[in-house]
Amino acid sequence: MTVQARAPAATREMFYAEALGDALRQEMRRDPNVIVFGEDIAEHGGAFQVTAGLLKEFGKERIRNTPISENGIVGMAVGAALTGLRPVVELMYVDFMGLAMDQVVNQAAQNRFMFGGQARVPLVLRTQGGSGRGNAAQHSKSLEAWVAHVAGLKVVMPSTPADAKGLLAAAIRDDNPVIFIEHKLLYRTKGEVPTAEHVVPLGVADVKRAGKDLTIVSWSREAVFAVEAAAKLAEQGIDAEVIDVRTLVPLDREAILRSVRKSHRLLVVHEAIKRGGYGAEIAAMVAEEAFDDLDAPPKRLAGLETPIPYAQHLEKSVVPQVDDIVRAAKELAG
Amino acid sequence: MTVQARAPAATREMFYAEALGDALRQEMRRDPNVIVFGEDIAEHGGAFQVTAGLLKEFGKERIRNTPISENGIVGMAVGAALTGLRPVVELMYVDFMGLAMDQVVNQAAQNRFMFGGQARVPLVLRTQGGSGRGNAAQHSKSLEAWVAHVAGLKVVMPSTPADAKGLLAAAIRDDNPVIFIEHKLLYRTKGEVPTAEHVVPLGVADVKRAGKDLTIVSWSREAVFAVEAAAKLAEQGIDAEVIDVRTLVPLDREAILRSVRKSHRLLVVHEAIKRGGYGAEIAAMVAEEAFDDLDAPPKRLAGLETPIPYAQHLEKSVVPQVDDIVRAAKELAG
Amino acid sequence: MSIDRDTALELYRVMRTIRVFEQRAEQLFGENKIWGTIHNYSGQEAVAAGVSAHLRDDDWITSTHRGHGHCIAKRADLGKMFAELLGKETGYCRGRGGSMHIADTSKGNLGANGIVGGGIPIAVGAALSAKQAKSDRVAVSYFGDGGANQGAFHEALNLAAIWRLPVIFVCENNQYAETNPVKDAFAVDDIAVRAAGYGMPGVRVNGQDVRETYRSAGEAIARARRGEGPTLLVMETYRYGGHYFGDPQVYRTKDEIEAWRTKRDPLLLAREWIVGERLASEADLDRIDAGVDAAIEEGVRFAERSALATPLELPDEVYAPGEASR
Amino acid sequence: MSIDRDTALELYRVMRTIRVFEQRAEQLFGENKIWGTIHNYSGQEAVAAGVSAHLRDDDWITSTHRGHGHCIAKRADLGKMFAELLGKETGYCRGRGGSMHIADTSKGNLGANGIVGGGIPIAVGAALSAKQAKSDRVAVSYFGDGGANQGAFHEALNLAAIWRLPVIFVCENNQYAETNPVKDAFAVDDIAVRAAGYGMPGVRVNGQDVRETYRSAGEAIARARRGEGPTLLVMETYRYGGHYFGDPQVYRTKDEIEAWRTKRDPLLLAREWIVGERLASEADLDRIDAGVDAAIEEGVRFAERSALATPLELPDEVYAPGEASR
Ligand SMILES: Cc1ncc(C[n+]2csc(CCOP(=O)(O)OP(=O)(O)O)c2C)c(N)n1
Ligand SMILES: Cc1ncc(C[n+]2csc(CCOP(=O)(O)OP(=O)(O)O)c2C)c(N)n1
Ligand SMILES: [Mg+2]
Ligand SMILES: [Mg+2]
Repeated sequence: MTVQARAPAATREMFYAEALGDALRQEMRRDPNVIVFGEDIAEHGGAFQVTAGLLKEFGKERIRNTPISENGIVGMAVGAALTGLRPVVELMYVDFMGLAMDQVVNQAAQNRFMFGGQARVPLVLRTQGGSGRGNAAQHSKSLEAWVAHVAGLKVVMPSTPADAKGLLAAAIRDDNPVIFIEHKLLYRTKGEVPTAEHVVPLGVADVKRAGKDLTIVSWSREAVFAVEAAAKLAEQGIDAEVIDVRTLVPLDREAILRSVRKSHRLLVVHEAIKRGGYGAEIAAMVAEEAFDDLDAPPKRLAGLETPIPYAQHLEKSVVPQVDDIVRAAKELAG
Repeated sequence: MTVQARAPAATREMFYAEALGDALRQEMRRDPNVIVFGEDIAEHGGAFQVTAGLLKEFGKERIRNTPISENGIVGMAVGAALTGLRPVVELMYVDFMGLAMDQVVNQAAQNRFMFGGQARVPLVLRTQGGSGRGNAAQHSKSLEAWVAHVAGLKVVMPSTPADAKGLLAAAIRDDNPVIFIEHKLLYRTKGEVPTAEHVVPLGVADVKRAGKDLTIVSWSREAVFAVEAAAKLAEQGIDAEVIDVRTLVPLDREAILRSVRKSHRLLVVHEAIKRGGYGAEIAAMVAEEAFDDLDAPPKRLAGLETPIPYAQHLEKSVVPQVDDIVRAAKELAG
Repeated sequence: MSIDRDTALELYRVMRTIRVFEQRAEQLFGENKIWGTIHNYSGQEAVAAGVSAHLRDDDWITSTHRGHGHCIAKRADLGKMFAELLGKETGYCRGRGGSMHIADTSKGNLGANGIVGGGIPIAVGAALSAKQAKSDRVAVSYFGDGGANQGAFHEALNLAAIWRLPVIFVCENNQYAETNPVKDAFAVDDIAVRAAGYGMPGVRVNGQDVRETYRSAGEAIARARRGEGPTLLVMETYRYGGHYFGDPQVYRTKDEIEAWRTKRDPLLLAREWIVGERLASEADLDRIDAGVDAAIEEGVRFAERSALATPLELPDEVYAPGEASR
Repeated sequence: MSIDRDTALELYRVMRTIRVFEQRAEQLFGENKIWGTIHNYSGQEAVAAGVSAHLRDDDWITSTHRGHGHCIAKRADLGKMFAELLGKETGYCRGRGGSMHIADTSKGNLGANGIVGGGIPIAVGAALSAKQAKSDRVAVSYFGDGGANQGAFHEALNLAAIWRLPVIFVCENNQYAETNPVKDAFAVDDIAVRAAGYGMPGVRVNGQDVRETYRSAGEAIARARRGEGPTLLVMETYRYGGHYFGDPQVYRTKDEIEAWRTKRDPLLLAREWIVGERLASEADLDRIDAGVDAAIEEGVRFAERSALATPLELPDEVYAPGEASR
């Protein structure tokens, strides 16, 4: 197993969606107990083509199309996980989480604890969120804060194809329920991905760019934006460090604190609405743990407190864009 | 309408549960469109006896027992609210929210916005949460952070009988979906409650005790604990200001900031697990808005990151008790 | 139930309007004027037309992601619909909602819905309103075969049955849920048999013949108005287009689509019937077609000329301000 | 299906064990030794006993908030059960779970469940495991009449039916969901009719006669083992106690309770049958009773002598540490 390959192994340019499929293929070959189910994932390959080709290789016993029954599907996955399988379920949109939340929270997350350690629930719930495709308020939300607030769940949100592959592999190997949230606008982004076995451990942040003037902490698509913003900031003489936390639970607190102790300024950026978003957790944690290192108030830049509107220009206006990050960073560090 | 009656009106000592029933009675008399439904609420008067006696006064058309169908019930309430009724639904435990979350979040919270203003959803979802009764992990959670993170919802968590009455009345009169979360261990607490019409506006915090050494912000049962802790702290020479926010959304930010600007220290206390709890929102907000006023890191004291255990001594060990607050306050202000 | 000329022509006009609306919307989508996703109702027109013909403006419907047809049949303004798709301020939702959330509360349309099954309990709630007010209003909930496997279906039908609420559940079985054929999603052939589990009538209906949809809906709605409770109607129908624009449709054959299009098209069947029974001539129907085309074009023009949606005003767009208006 | 002497006596012993366990638990509750809530299974013993008689240790069950009987019938250790109720370290869940979460994975008991309906899809998942492994293991899901109105019921039964999974859905219709009588929660008299909506057999069973529960479960389980798919069994039964300790029971009459207790008690009926068919004598049964009493008391002693649950070790009790153990 390559953990964060140092001497870079052979890579190939892949789409994020493809890299996810690669992880599924890798893990399904490795372990016959891994099974995949969800809506439209078999012949069709999933709404975002992540499972394309898997049916052919693994057959219809292991790649199963389900009816539209989110609560039932997730509950079935819990039962399967409790009895020896390692199900990977696709929930087409994270917005549908409200339908499956009971099984996720009352069963999957709690079984191990409630049963006094008698159970493990190795279950991955793959889903995708975020705005930017004109899908409006019921297909564009960012709900990671819900699941990050649940004891017993891990929460993963990759921003690059390589991380998509490596983190999904780690999630599948993990013996706990993992909520794995992809981003609809990242599926068609490209990057180099190790072609051999690739596993990125959960709980290790990625410092995308070193810098000394401020620390920008983010994840998922906003982490991509943050890197772009840092490049623009560099042109303007501001040297930002960008941290992609990659997993919200477990959170790599040390990586964040280390950076803030150096830069003395924190900007957390996410797409979910600000009120009660996971950015609050990070800002509060930093304020608590590194108060004396901060030279300025810890800032959050996040979605406005509104459902996502449909029209393109409105949709863009409610979640942080690259220029919004640049502006916020300049205010903070300028 | 008495808003926070100044010249105290006639009051009577009531249980918190009774005061809630009083609010329902008050509002049902005032407006024939208010209807109440939920599981076991009619003859039986509800699992916590809040609706006791209402069936007799208002009849079975307005006080309706439902089957165990949380998603259906809440969805029905959304439809009723969209078409002119003002439903008050009882969800027996907030832990069951995962079953109804879709209707709450995708429909109730968003209809107004998604329809471009064509709709109002005057719906109150009454539920109760918290630990302390040995009900274990599926009947003891504190989930306010989920709903507080949803644009379109208001979130209310009263700590006293008087507030229970006044805030519930305000919630019923509000034209938005309100999640009204009671606490199972407060139902049998007593307090003076105005007997006449009583409405406490949403979004106004209650300063339970003025103090200058630190600000303790809390809600629900922990607000009661905070008041007790403040008394103990006073004996030890520490003068704590205690703020009960009462409504998490809208949040009375000004009350909190005003207090912190005076005390220079913040302790947020809640029962929900710390990670991603609403305490993070408050701590982050204060760190952001009142950074220069803080003489110490903003602190959070909250539930441990675990499902609630069953055994009594374990149950107590995972959520802040009065002495835990005292200890944390002393560390912060001492 | 014999259908008079006016009704027949109106049914035809509505179906035709839906068909042309969808064609035009798809064209606009192809021109990148429509953002996001649209779900085409073509092939299923007889359902919405036949049902809504019995509905008054004060009756309610809840609709689905495939909601344009339901909306049109409930007498929506075409201009406001197009404007919504184009993200214009004059749209039904001021560009906030888009195709999946078009609502027209003035006509009792409680909205398209992006959550499969999400509208079913909402319709039950509307029916509860009708009952509480002791009115004879009814609510119709449209949903697909896929929606019938959601827990919401089960809970909602049971609630409606035990309280005898005036609601009609219209399941449009168009044979697929996205890519999933009904034979893979059900172990029963006839979805209508589920009604018996709730103690309500269930009727399987040929959803391509507007006479059948009209008649079965008429009975169910009359029953509901009389206070006799809910009905489940399962309309067997077909969608011609892919689930979404660009769907490769690996799950069905061209032949299958062609067979439905040529042998069971609701518009062709209606034409045959109307002309065959001499309710009107081909020329009369052509005139209707022309009128429809003109109305559609007027709608498109209205939408195209309208201004873009204005910036959001928060928090008032999200939270209704002030206290209850009453 | 004729029942031999050994089986008959074992059925009786299991029922008697459940009955006495509940009486003893209620006593401990009255003495404030049990914290929280317990839900008494008395009256329903023939269901769990009759079903589990056909289950092997490698078959699975999912249970409910009213789970003690299911647990005992699945051959749980009585000492560990009492210890759990008393919040002891030796309890099945080390005092973390309590009555509503007792699980015994070593015997295939996937847990009591505090969420009404929550266990139904979990059993379907276990059945999927059995099928994937090409084994003949089966899963049984117990749930109440109330549970049958949850969306989870609908989704789970449909999933099991379309994939022909080896799962038996055992609905214990004890006439009430907390305070709500079935007549107010269903518009059908026989819950078993719902099975037809999923294309599976549905059987209404006299849940008070252990011969009936045993026979019907035997058929359904054999069918599942043969790969012929799921069955819904609706066991008509009755709970003697309040829904919770201290329930004022405004929703039913004393007469009703007495009628069930005296005329349809599963233990009395079993005694009549066993003695009547000369499978054993009254004295034999009394000896069984004595053995049960002794086993119960031993269980209580074990629990009372055990140490209190130890403090939580976080995060390992919540999160399984390390990578997959395989
Ligand atoms: C709760 C939920 N699950 C999944 C989806 C994704 N989805 C959108 S339409 C659709 C198929 C719906 O099938 P059906 O109910 O038969 O309606 P049809 O599209 O055939 O009209 C699916 C799975 C969704 N929108 N909502
Ligand atoms: C999802 C959910 N809703 C409500 C409850 C509260 N509750 C506990 S038991 C019960 C009644 C269950 O009735 P039934 O399924 O018939 O089982 P019984 O208690 O009769 O055995 C209710 C409503 C719950 N535990 N879970
Ligand atoms: Mg369909
Ligand atoms: Mg029951």
